[in-house]
Amino acid sequence: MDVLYFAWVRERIGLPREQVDTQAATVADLIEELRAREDRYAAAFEDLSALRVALDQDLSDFDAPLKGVREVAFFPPMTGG
Amino acid sequence: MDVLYFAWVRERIGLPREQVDTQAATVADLIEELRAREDRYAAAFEDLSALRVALDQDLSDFDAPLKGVREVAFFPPMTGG
Amino acid sequence: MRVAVQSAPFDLGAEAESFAKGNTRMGAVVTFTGVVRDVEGGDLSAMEIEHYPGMTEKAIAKIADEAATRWSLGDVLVIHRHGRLEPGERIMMVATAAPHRKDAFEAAEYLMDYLKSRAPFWKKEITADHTGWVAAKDEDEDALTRW
Amino acid sequence: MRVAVQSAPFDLGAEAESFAKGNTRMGAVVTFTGVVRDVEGGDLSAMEIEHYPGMTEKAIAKIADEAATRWSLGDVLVIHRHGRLEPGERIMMVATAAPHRKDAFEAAEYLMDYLKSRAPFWKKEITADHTGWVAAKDEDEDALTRW
Repeated sequence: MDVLYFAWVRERIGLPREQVDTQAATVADLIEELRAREDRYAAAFEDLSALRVALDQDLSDFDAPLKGVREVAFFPPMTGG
Repeated sequence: MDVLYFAWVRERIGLPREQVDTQAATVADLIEELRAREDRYAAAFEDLSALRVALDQDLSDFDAPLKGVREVAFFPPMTGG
Repeated sequence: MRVAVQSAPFDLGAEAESFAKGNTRMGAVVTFTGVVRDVEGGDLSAMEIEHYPGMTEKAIAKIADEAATRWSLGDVLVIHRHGRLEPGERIMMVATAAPHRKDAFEAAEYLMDYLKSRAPFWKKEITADHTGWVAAKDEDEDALTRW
Repeated sequence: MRVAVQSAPFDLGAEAESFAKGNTRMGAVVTFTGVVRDVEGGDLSAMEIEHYPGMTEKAIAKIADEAATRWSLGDVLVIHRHGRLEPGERIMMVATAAPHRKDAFEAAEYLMDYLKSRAPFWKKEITADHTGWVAAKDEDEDALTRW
């Protein structure tokens, strides 16, 4: 699955996107896996209340299932306009 | 004093402005005088709820005093914008 | 602040551009443009707008001044035409510039609500077989209670 | 409806003019333009706007579609820039056309409120001695509860 990072999530992790091979059932499970990888991931996912997630380019929730999802994106609250 | 008429008030009375020599104390008194003149005035001032008045180019009320006023204007509710 | 009451058409694009250009320290610019719509049935041939020269400019300036006391505004523009207009022509525009969008939006709506019912303009509709003054709408008067 | 996500500047005057020209059967046209303001202290050298290509266009189209179901609208335009912008430059604009002013205003405010917090853009401020991501404001999230 493609995992994308934007804004300071991208900066903390140090890359804009990567391929992740995972059996995680939900977004929260995927986050646990990523956190366990390295400090930079742990730092990026430290405070979930400061994060948003999109599944296949639609805003979603941390408890959403990942089945069938091809693209997951993590980013801070949006500041457009 | 100058008395001005706009929109259908002007059309009913048949002129846009005139000089009126009056001792009327209030707008309501002036309207009574005008009404008594001719049918076209009576027609224009038939329904006061459909009329507005401005004294020296400021919106005012029918019970406002006319002392010191140089220009009185009668017109229907405004429809700008 | 600029208030223009004129019979000539105005150039919306040029006005919007120049208004925004003069307010680059403001974060938000809102414009409203009113257009002569065809009436129900589609046979409006023209609209005639009468106004009260002298009072019109004063009344608009007073409305704009009041808006400037209620909201944090950098600038206000009001252009309102009078005379004969055809369907599709632009009757008027307002523009507001403010540090924040809420002020710019609310001030523009306030200006519109007051211009509708408190600036001395009267509209007459001319169709193929009828000529009549547009009646003031209760909803326009009611809109003022919001402020 | 037109949605444009672009790094190039846009011409506010030309966009406003052409949007209004395409909607002469609508009585009301509202535009909102967002401008890069200098930060407190006045030392902003640039703003960088990151976005999520693909999702951005979809998210904006969804917001515009929702606006069209809530209000009687003739047309909607959204232009949003990304990349590097300097103070005074225009970040984005929305335009709405509707038969009546209330719909045009409310739809434009709705679009702005949702673009602020639900379209995937992130702003970074660059000053002489600091670079930092703009934090989302509670008031922007709260603004959504209005709708």
